[in-house]
Amino acid sequence: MNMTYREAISQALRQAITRDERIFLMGEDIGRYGGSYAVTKGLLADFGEERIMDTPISEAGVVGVAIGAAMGGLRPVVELMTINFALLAMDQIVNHAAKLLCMSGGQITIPLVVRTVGGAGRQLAATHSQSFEGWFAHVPGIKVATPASPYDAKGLLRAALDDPNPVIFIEHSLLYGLAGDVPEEEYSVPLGKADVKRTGTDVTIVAYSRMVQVALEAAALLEKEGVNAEVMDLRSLRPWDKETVLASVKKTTRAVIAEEGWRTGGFGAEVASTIASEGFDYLDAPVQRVAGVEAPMPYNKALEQAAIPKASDIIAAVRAVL
Amino acid sequence: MNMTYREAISQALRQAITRDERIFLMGEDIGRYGGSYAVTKGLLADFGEERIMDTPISEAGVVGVAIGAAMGGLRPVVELMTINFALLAMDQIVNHAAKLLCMSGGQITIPLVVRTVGGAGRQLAATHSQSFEGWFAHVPGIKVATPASPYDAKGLLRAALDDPNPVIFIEHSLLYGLAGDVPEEEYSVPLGKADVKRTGTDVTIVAYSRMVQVALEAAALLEKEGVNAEVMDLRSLRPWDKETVLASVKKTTRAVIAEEGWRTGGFGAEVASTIASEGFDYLDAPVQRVAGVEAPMPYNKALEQAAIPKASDIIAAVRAVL
Amino acid sequence: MADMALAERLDKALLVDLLRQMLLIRRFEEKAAEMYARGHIGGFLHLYIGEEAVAVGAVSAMQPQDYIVSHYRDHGYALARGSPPGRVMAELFGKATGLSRGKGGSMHLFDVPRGMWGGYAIVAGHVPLAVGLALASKRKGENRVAVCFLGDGAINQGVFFEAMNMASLWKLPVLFFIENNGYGMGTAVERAFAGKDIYRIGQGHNVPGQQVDGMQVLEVREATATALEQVRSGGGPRILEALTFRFRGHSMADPELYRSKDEAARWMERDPIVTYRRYLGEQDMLSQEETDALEREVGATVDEAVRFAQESPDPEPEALYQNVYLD
Amino acid sequence: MADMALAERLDKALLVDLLRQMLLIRRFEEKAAEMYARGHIGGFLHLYIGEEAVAVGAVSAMQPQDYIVSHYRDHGYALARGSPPGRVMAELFGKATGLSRGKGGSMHLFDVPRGMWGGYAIVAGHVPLAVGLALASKRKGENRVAVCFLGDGAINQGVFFEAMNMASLWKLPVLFFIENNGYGMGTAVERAFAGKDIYRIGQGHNVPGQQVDGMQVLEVREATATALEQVRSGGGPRILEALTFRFRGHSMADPELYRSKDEAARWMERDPIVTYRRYLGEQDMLSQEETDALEREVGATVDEAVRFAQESPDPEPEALYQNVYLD
Ligand SMILES: Cc1ncc(C[n+]2csc(CCOP(=O)(O)OP(=O)(O)O)c2C)c(N)n1
Ligand SMILES: Cc1ncc(C[n+]2csc(CCOP(=O)(O)OP(=O)(O)O)c2C)c(N)n1
Ligand SMILES: [Mg+2]
Ligand SMILES: [Mg+2]
Repeated sequence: MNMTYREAISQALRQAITRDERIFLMGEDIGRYGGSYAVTKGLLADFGEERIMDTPISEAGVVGVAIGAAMGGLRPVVELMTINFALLAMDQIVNHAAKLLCMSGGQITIPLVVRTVGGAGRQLAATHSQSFEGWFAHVPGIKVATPASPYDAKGLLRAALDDPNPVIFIEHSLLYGLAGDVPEEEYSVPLGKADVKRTGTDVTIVAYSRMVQVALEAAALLEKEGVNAEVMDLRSLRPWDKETVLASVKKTTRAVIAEEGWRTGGFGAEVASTIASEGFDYLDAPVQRVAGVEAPMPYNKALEQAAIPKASDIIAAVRAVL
Repeated sequence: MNMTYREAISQALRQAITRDERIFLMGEDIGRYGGSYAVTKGLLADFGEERIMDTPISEAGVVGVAIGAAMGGLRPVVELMTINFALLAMDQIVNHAAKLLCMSGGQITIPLVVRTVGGAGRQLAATHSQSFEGWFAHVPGIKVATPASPYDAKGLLRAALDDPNPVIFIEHSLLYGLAGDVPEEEYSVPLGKADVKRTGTDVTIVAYSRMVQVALEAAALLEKEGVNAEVMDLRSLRPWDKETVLASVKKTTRAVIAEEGWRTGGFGAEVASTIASEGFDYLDAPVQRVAGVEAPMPYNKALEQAAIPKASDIIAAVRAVL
Repeated sequence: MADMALAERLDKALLVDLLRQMLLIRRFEEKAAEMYARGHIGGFLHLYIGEEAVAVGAVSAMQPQDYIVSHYRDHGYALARGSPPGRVMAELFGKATGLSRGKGGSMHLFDVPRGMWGGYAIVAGHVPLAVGLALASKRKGENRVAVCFLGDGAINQGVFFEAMNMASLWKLPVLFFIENNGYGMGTAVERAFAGKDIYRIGQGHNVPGQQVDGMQVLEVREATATALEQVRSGGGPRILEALTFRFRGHSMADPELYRSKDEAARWMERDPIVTYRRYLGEQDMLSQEETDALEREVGATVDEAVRFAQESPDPEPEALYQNVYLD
Repeated sequence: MADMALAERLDKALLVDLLRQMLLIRRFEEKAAEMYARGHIGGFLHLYIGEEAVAVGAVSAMQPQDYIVSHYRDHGYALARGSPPGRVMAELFGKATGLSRGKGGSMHLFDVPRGMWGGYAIVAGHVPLAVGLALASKRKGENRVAVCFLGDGAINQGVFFEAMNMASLWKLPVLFFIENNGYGMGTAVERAFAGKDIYRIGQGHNVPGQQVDGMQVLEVREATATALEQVRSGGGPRILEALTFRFRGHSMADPELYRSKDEAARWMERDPIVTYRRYLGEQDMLSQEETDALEREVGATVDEAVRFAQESPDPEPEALYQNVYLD
């Protein structure tokens, strides 16, 4: 079936709630309001307030309550309205969700999914346009999914819901309208397996989330110049699929990493450094990183567009490695 | 004068409070209790409650109040008891301190110093042994200092206090007892200038905070094997001194990065990736990264020691690049 | 309207000016909505329509040196504080001449010289900032009160309590002005807040509170003046809760499925502008001609604001790198 | 002691057992302090000495299925809940046989099979966890109450209010048990909390509260039982504040500059163990011989706990990589 990224996630949630009575959703305005990105629209009417819980505006508390509910045998799916507000819940995610299994010597398990939305491009300005997925990927004890397509969004969400560990599931607001083929039935896309979105021989472009689309756009343009780019979607950042990336670089001998967030200390550094070290003997050129401009995101549209990586930035980086 | 890292910071604070009446300290138990690491001991008696403010246990609120006080023309120095609790103040630091200058079009300035303590090694277990300096270094709008010696601690703190931007000043609990020569008078060590702690020709070891000491230890041992290592202390992570690092790698052609925190997405990835790309033509071997084991820190002493990088880990990495 | 006594103590010029300000906010926002629909304004646009008596009443009771620290629904405060409508509109357009130089947009209006210390888009995140400003004021002996405007939804954020506790502990000059418009996005107050009365939420922390009808500008003004006096005299922080209603959706994207047309209609009968204008008329303070003139004046101001915004330049491309750090 | 009426309703075995538990905690911790000084225990060690009546009274009123979620000063809860002293001591030693397999240490005692759902070292961070457990209990119809122990200092963390609000909003079976020992580290309650009464801090959120003398085990037990009954019957959360005092420093490193010897001495006169033992003697419930036997029994238990801890193995080196993720 053809459906959007938004519909794919919504369907995954619907099927999960139907299938497993432990599963329930919590979040700000996911019920009556219908979800601020309309992902949960209609679910309250179908499943009721016990399964679709509107919460107060209390990010730390809500994530903490969800962790407790998971400890108690339920399977909460929290929606944090945007990743920017996840900063308020950082302590709960890092100090509790990620650690209790270990710190309790294996007695506590936290089967929790935190859905949230990252990225810029809607003129929401500095506090509402950020990308913190790299931070979550830094933390042992949690997993991080970053779907870039409707198919992956549905399948990765199922994998997250089946995972006995806490998973941070990071959607991108500019992808909600993206349509693609999605099976009606449930299926799982494993965390930790990259997807080669486009095969190529001249350069490997590694991306995730919305930058996959931008990389594909760049690759299409590069093709016209006779450059044959391989585009790789990491799909999840923790675990991340080093092997597939390295295999691709072995073939192409050149790599470009594209991410939307700030450059310094972005997840791209991890990928680039890994390629540069473990693929040292493959590389014919230094790895290039494409990332967002290091400034608080401006409201003004032109400035915002200038701050976000575009296909032309990726193309320039590819040219630099050729 | 010979004094400890703790005394150097304490003296810097004392001199600053004496010199500038806008400067005051806020934090949990910095006054009557004397500071949980005794850095602020004695200050309350000498400067009174207006300048040395004990606060409730409210990290987010305290940092937010300090930001507001800075907006209003004071110069607050907040002590966050440990960097682990900084997670609770992440929203205030990232969404306010780092952004208001820009978001207000230059109308708001936040001359704020947040002192905190990172690192492991005291058997404080998973929630009290973390290293988040790389996260702060990711955020445009703030600066990040990571002093590794008494001299630098005092001088970097003065630089932070003179800086019109918010500075996160990250101490290390295992360095407080480290002694060294420190001038009695005030002086400034600029943010963004690395320090070559030891010159060498065979390999560049890049470190910061406590890992500088560990790297020096490794370098001393390597010398006995005839390996001549250059040890570089970054001193600050934002800005960080790429130029000095690259110049060293140009000379040595080999690089090892040592950091205490978790490997994936650590600041070491930024440094390694930069060396590998911008120093591509200098390198005779892949850059090696030494970092903490990716697990919540165990309480058990032997396990904890196994999780923290040691001189032997750095030596092994150096051997791998030679 | 029961506030004749209030009105009698004010002169006509002021009484009419309050109406003018409310009208300005209303027309300004109606125009902003139009500009949004036409694509001149991006991002989130949170309209204040229906709540004008709150900003106008409260701000009119403040002294020039006082601080406004507000949430993102902030056009009303800036306009009431005297920010040039052209520069406010220019900010909404993202122009270089905007209040925040086009960097902030609707949710982040800063006009520091006029005491507008910002709109903030992290719910309740600005509350400790206001407390910090109050701390600076007290420490410097400045006699400046920080007035922190926040929504009903914001009181469910922990940092509100943390900040209020410190303000009370240290007896700081801050007024927590809670604009209770019945909903935080689509969530009704009683579905988000377990307490009965918002204005009493400070009792546990020794912060007295009071409630005022947020649809009556003179009552808001009077209650704010009283609260500010108490706060200014060193008694520590207070809470003022204004009961109001936003006539429009939460933001431009809101389908408003969560509340009934009836409820909205009941509140709209109490439109703060309509009732106040009628009242001024009844008091022989404002003739039909004067009303018409006011409308024309405000209309011209708004048109001029749009023209200014439209004709203003975008920020230079280098602006992206400006004000990230101060040298 | 005014709780004769309370005592009369309990049988002697139970009354003596309460004393035994308090004694066990006291002797256990005295020994732990010794082991810390000798370097067998690392990290932070927060002693509970002086506060034993709280844990013992409260836990004795709980039902087996109920949850304990506590702060880091947690030895008392674990021991009162029946965790084997040897495994508690082994955890302090960081041994593989420890309650949390040596991964948690003193601040993180987990004994899930016995309803000890953890000690947590982020001040107030555990409060929403308790609320979440209560949510699970209610949803699953389990009749389990979550008892969340927290300190006076913890109520200044915003997340406490966020969690309490949700608990009240959704009428969840959770008891917020606030152990007010007068200080959060070196900060006296009145220097950190602007309110007058901690037990009333829930009023604004519709959470009733009560205060109890935390130095009297039977009163704590009775007050807890009553509160638990109310919570269990579906009335929503409640607060119980116990007034107590820690006889030792905040942790082993505390120079205790912030409080007077006098203050400590006054509280020590009310030592919960001494007064309760005297009371049992006066009631002819406990002879000197029985007391001595109890001391010997407890002493032997503690010695055995130390022996067990000492002889237990460290975790295998591979343990570092275990339980990071569940497969
Ligand atoms: C920390 C945080 N969480 C969530 C949001 C999304 N959000 C924006 S406005 C809003 C509702 C706020 O309601 P209220 O405080 O009542 O103000 P009102 O919009 O009614 O004026 C929410 C949930 C946000 N901006 N910040
Ligand atoms: C979020 C956080 N901030 C600070 C600390 C450091 N700290 C540990 S215990 C403590 C005092 C807590 O006092 P209280 O809640 O009264 O408990 P008590 O120690 O008196 O039992 C503080 C500040 C912490 N562990 N977590
Ligand atoms: Mg509202
Ligand atoms: Mg206490």
